[in-house]
Amino acid sequence: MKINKKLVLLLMVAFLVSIVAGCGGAATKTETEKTPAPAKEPIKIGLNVELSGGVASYGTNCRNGIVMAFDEINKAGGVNGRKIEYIVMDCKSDAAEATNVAARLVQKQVVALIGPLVTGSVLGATPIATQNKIPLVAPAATALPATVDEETGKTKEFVFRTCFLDPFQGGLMGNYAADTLKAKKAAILMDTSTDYAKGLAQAFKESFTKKGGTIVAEEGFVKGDKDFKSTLTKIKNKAPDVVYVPGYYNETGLIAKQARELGITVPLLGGDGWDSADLVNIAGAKALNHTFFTNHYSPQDNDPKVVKFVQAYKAAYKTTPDAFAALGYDSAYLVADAIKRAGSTDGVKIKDALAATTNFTGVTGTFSMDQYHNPVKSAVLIEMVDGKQVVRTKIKP
Amino acid sequence: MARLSTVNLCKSFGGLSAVLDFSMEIGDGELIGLIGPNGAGKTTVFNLITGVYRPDSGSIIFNGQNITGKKPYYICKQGIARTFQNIRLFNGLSVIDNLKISFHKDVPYQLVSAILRLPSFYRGESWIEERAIQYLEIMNLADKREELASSLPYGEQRRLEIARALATNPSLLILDEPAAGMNPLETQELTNLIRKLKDNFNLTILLIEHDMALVMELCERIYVLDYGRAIAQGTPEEIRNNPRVIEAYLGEEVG
Amino acid sequence: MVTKKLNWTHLTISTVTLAVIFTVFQYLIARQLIDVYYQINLFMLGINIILAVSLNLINGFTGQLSLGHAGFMSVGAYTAAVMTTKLGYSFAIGIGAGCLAAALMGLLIGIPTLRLKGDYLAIATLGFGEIVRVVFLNIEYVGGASGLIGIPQLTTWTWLFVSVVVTVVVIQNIVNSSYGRACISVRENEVAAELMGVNTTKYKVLAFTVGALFAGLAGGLYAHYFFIIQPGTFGFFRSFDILVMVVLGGLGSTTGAIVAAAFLTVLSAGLQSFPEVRMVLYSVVLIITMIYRPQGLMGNKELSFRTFQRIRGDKNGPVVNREPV
Amino acid sequence: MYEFFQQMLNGVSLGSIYALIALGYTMVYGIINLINFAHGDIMMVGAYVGFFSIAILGVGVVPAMVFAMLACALLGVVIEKLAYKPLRNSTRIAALITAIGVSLFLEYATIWLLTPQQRSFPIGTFPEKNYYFFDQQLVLTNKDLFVLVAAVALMVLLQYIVKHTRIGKSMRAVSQDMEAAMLMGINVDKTISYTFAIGSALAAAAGVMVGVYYNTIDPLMGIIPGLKAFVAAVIGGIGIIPGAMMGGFVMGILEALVSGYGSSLYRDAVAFAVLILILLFKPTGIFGKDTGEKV
Repeated sequence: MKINKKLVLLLMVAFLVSIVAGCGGAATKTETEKTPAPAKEPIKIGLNVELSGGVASYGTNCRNGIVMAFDEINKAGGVNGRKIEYIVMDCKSDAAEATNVAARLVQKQVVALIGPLVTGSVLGATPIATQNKIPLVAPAATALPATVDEETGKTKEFVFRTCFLDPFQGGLMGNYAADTLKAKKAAILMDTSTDYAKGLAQAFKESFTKKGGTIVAEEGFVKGDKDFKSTLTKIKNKAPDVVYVPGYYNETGLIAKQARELGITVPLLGGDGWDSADLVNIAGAKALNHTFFTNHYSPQDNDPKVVKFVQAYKAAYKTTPDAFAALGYDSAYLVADAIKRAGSTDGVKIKDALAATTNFTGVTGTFSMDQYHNPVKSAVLIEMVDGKQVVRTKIKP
Repeated sequence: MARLSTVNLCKSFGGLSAVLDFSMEIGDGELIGLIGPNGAGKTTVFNLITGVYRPDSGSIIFNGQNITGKKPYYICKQGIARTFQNIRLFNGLSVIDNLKISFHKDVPYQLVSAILRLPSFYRGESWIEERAIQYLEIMNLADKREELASSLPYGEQRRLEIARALATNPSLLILDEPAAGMNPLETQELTNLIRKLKDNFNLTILLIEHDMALVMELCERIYVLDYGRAIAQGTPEEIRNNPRVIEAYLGEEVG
Repeated sequence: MVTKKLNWTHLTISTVTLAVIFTVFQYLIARQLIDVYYQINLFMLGINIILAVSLNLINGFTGQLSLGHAGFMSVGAYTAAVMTTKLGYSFAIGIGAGCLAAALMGLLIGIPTLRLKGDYLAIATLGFGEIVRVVFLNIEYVGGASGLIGIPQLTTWTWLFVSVVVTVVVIQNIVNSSYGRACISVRENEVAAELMGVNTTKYKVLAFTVGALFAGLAGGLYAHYFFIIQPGTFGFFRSFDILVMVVLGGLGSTTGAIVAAAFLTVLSAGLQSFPEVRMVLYSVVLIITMIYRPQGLMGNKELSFRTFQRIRGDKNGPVVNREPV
Repeated sequence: MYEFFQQMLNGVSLGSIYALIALGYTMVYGIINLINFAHGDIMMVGAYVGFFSIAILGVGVVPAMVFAMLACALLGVVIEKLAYKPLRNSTRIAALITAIGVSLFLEYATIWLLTPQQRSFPIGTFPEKNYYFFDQQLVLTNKDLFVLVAAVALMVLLQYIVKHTRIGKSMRAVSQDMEAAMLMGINVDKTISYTFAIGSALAAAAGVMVGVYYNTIDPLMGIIPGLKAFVAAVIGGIGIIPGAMMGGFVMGILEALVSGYGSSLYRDAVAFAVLILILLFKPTGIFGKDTGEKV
């Protein structure tokens, strides 16, 4: 078979033209109309949570809290006469996976997204939420850029959170170290693999030095590290009055244990990442004496709402709820509340309702949303005493 | 002029001398045999000449150029080609592709022409293919060109290895036990083939062989190695009657 | 076997087929007939094909086991993203810089480490991948561990499609040339290759550099599709994912690599909610493949026009390589 | 000055852990020339067996270690029979890929069955004691001593087995030349099984010790120590038993010094950089001898 060479060239040119034309085509996106669901159909809410990977225990506990809240809401008759159907998916503690999961949940026509928990993954899922005009509530993303674009300073329209921010709790601890613990010299040992810990360290440093303290050492570790003795030896030789250890319990527990072994007896301080039943298992109760951390709530709180939540959670899951369970629980109620106030399942209307939240009462405190979609709420300061959490102070912003 | 000369070559492995003070001179167009008992260091000499091993001391001069310690591919480009004691074909490739690799050192087009499929690529490929087929025809393998090298019978694999070496266009061909595993008939054919190649391609040939009949019939001169040292050299007649050679081969009996 | 002349018939058929595939998806995407989730998987598929085909040049054709492909990918991803996000260059320049940076890295790593053989090389490349990851982890300029965020989504279907086609064509054209045969000869028998005049180090470095270049391309496209890149995304597990594609598809078969990349991308998406199961399945597939079919599903065969001719019983079609047993 | 000595102590105790894992690694490699990538994961399985023995059966550390060693010896033999034996005559790359497959299989099967959650040994599993010297400037724990003594003891035991027992002689014969060993009437399969059994038992012992030492275990705990131990084995000259020990100490001390005087964040990168440098300039390791390739 003979083929005309000119014809082939023509075809190739046509192909190239179609590519160029395609470039133009991609820009013209058409809005797809969503047909409103009949009233009796359940409202779908997507849970994009870390059930495996590095922070699996946060995701799991948070999911438990969310699921418990939605079950309670459904038992009480649902929202606007409709039941809530939650779809749970695992984002494997990975930002790209979080994007993928968010897209999949959107495909399943959820009206709101809860999760992911950690800031990095929230950043991954944000574009999907924004593009599809579906609000995303991040229960535990405490780093600044989760809701605010750092470069432009603009609030991200569809992203909200239910936790306080890193500067708040880090600053709180800095003040506490200087004022109450009377520390002059502090060392910082932070998990450099998370924005969260870095943000905390920064805020701590600022408030502590403002009070006249000095930072004598700034060291880092990476998630998954097990041996901290060399770094701790280095810190010990700087003779600090306190050591601030922002990070997550898997590592901070080991750090507390190894620090005490090396003879570092000064107070160790941390953030909400310390909150886990495993912390005591890893470090041992003795090593944790003389340690303090900031948190969203404490199960020891005698506020009736907290007591009721803790009881219900214990009945359902046989363990004491940690802060992530509490934040998940609050996030679920917040979303339900916003849908009720919006009177609609339209993403934009829910978003507006979320932004207008005032005096919402949850187990982690009563709060209103500020213009940056951050809740204005209080924190608790907990001291570990023989393996038990004891609330030292409750601090309003 | 000497085609190849080695001067006081030494190579040891972990304190064990494999080749010691080995000197050899091969004239243009000669057909030389290298014999010796097992483990005498014959293959090591080949590996030194072709650059697989770097000698501990001594030098190798080829066509007046010092090639001591040069890389094998460089030495190949200078005109030395070899076969292996245990056949080393590119088993997963077809017979013709085995040969085409030998032409790569003279590849007549750039990588860019290959990627863009420029006319020079097609010209170059046809040149390579024609040449490859020529060599296959000489070695009587042309009808097997698309078969996998590993699927050929043993004798043909040996021939293919020789073809592949020839295709690099050498002036010195080194054959490491070419008759190993062949029956007397095949050996006879091989003897004739080696003669024919030597004449047709104007080759100098150096070979290791255990088949004494072949060596004595074919070689003009013979070097004998024992424990890494050259113990004798000369015409087949001289070697046959050399008492040291007989001792080396038969042990203490004669001595 | 290489065709001696440009075959216009085959070229026409290929061009038309590609144009049709391109246009269909372009239409579907532009009209939003396939939703975001499927689009993500489509893009992941394209990126995986680039990765698998380029790793196949190193592992499959040249026979050098590299466990650091994700490292090259991350170099490309970070370079491209920094160019567009931080320095304000255009996407094309960013992608180009990413490719070059990755290729340069391949060259730099390749020259010393390729002296190593077999498993030592594998371990060295694994070490390289980890070093790259740790370095990115500690550079604040690119966001440290939390990654580089706010990368614009510039990877369009056109970019992806053209990149995939270019990758496959370039690598196929290299493989089916004297240069490719030199690479294959290294795999088949390094000593013999060297003695037949092939500068084996040069071809190992060539394979590494070209493979790294396309890994960098995949990285650049990845960064500009998923908005965010983190050092953790390019760890050993991603290198492993790519390796599974190559091994399953056939070490030394581009078609095999493409098919396996497609199959595993779809499988991975299907097993979204069961990540452990996916990894268990992958590892079992890998072990079983190695035991029962170490040459992979396709072996070193390619699916091509010739195969179709043979299936049709075309008498003029030459005999295709029989499989090694 | 005390800081330096403390760092050396830290390095030695970390190094003993690497040495423990590296012993098994190097032995398997020395005998069948296979990088058993799964070695670190067998260690992890050992740690889990030890954990369950202690947490559920309530036994002490030593019996837990025995259980773990027995279980992992069996596991090692099974892995060898199922995954490695069929590949004994294929390419090294195929064997290496399979080993990677086995490694991931163990990791993710464990995650699947036991969740990815970190677990901690019950407090008091190991009666801990700290010894302080020079006005608390230098600290040594009994855990450090335990690990160090265990590593040395196991090394001596292993050296004895390889050098002076019948099975050890078979192992050495197999490592020299598998075919010749077979012709001399050595049961190669049995020898390799024993090699895997011993190597895996060592890994299990290391796993329990790592678990007790750090008090926490998780399904992915074997990856990094496994790789580091491999580096240690390479530094010491792979296949050489005392070399693995020394390599472990070198790695441990190096890491302690990098963390103590540089930045702990580059610890892993430095370990791998050392690996690459060693491979490039002295691929046979510090104690290894050069052997040429046979052509």
